[in-house]
Amino acid sequence: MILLDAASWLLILAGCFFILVGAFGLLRLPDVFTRAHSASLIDTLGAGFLFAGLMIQAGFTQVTLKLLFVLLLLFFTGPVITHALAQAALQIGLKPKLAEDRRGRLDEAGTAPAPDGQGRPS
Amino acid sequence: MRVISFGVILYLFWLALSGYFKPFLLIGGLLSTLFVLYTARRMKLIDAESYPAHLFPAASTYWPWLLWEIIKAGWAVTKAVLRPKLDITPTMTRVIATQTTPAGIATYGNSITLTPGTITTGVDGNILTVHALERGGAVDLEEGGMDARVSRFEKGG
Amino acid sequence: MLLTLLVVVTIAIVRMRNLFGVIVLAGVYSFLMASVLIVYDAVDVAMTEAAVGAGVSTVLLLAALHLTKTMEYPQPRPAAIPLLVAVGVGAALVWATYDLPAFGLAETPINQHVVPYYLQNSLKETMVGNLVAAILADYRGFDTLGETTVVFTAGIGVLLLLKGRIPTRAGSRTPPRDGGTA
Amino acid sequence: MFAAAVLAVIAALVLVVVRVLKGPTLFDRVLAGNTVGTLAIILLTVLGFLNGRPEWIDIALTYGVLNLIGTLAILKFVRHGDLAHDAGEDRA
Repeated sequence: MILLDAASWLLILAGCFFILVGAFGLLRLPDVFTRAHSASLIDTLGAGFLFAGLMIQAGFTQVTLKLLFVLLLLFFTGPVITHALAQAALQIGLKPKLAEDRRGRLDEAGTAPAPDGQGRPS
Repeated sequence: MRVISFGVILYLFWLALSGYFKPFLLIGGLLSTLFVLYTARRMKLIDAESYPAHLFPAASTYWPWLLWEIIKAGWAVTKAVLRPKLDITPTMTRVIATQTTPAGIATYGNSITLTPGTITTGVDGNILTVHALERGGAVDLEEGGMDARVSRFEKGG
Repeated sequence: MLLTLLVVVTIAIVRMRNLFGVIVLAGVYSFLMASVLIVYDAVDVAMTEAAVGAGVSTVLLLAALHLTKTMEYPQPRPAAIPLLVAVGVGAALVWATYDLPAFGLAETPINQHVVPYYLQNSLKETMVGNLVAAILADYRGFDTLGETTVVFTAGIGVLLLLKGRIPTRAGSRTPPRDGGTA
Repeated sequence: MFAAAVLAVIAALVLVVVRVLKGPTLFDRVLAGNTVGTLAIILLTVLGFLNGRPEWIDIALTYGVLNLIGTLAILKFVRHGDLAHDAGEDRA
């Protein structure tokens, strides 16, 4: 029992840690696209670990089930929002700061490369 | 068959969320389930894409795999954020999705976005444009490990 | 702490000129407000705040934005007299709160007349488990009906206003690059 | 211990609100605003546990749905300049 308790506290602490790191990254990183990575850290790892810890605390009850639903909701809506955001930002004409642009990679291999043509570093 | 199992799942969902087992509420839930089923059928929403019953067994192995990927990628992003010197290498690349159905490509794109460090920014046919926080994340995707895994998931394996 | 954040966000809303940014900030504001209300254990109010503030009003403000331009013009002259009036009224209200009895005191008038009656008899008379719902829908049924009518009429009015679409002229919308908080 | 979690979430909330206020572009604000919504959900759940009222999770679920609607509405408006845009026009 005490072991289970310790495990749940450990999970909650990990969740708090990732939430703080995500928020910190949101401040620190240089442009929208990189910040979106940091925000998805909160959505997935932060909320995931925290809710896992809470689930252990709640035991096998309806509360656990609802926690699972909230988590699933976050996991399904998170990528949709991030994708919509990145796509809208690109469409408006926001240029991401890049260290390397490999978007032209596929064009070298022709317009319709075979599926096994991928993975070749350009 | 598909409609009936969908209805059963909806009703169980309703039961789980309500948590009350009085006859009046049970019948109310049943009626609302039937109403939702009726409208969903009229709108032709219950098909293989929106209710992929054949994928449920495959999902039971795909989700744990994806969770592990998320944890690994998340740790990499955490390290990148906390490194005293901000030496991230944001990279954009394009990868080919080998899935055959639109739902499969959507699953691949969403899996990419769900793992921290990589975001699908655009879909054009079966070519996905991806923004990665680190160069390594982009190269990993180009090597196609996740793509193969999603393709396997799509075929029910 | 949360209240400080609320104040900061409010000031930012007032100062911002880009109306898109204002809408985003308004959504943030209502989520923060809902969190504050939850801390005060007013769950139903928090629910309404989140639904109306973050859900409906965002969509309505966007629909209104469709009819106007996205940048707000700067105020041509400083508004000293309105500022004075606002500060004066605010100070008067704060001053008036000193005459109010302490929150939750049992001997205050509000807790001596109808509240004990409601608490004792509402379940028997209305058979509604939730006391707030019983008061709103039973004892003050006509009052609530009037309120609902007003809200409904306002909703219809807003819908009619937004229905009359003007075709957007090219170039009438500036690209939503933000100018910062001016 | 739940109190520590609440403190951590509130600290994160402060950082994210700073990004909402600073955010050079609109998208920074939308992203941070969405994160504020997520953090509100988490805060609500943890507070429910702290006060011994886990049924607040129901409200957290509703918040999640509202957050999605608000953010997607803004993004769609930015992209198409219209809320009633038909996605079918893009596909054609």
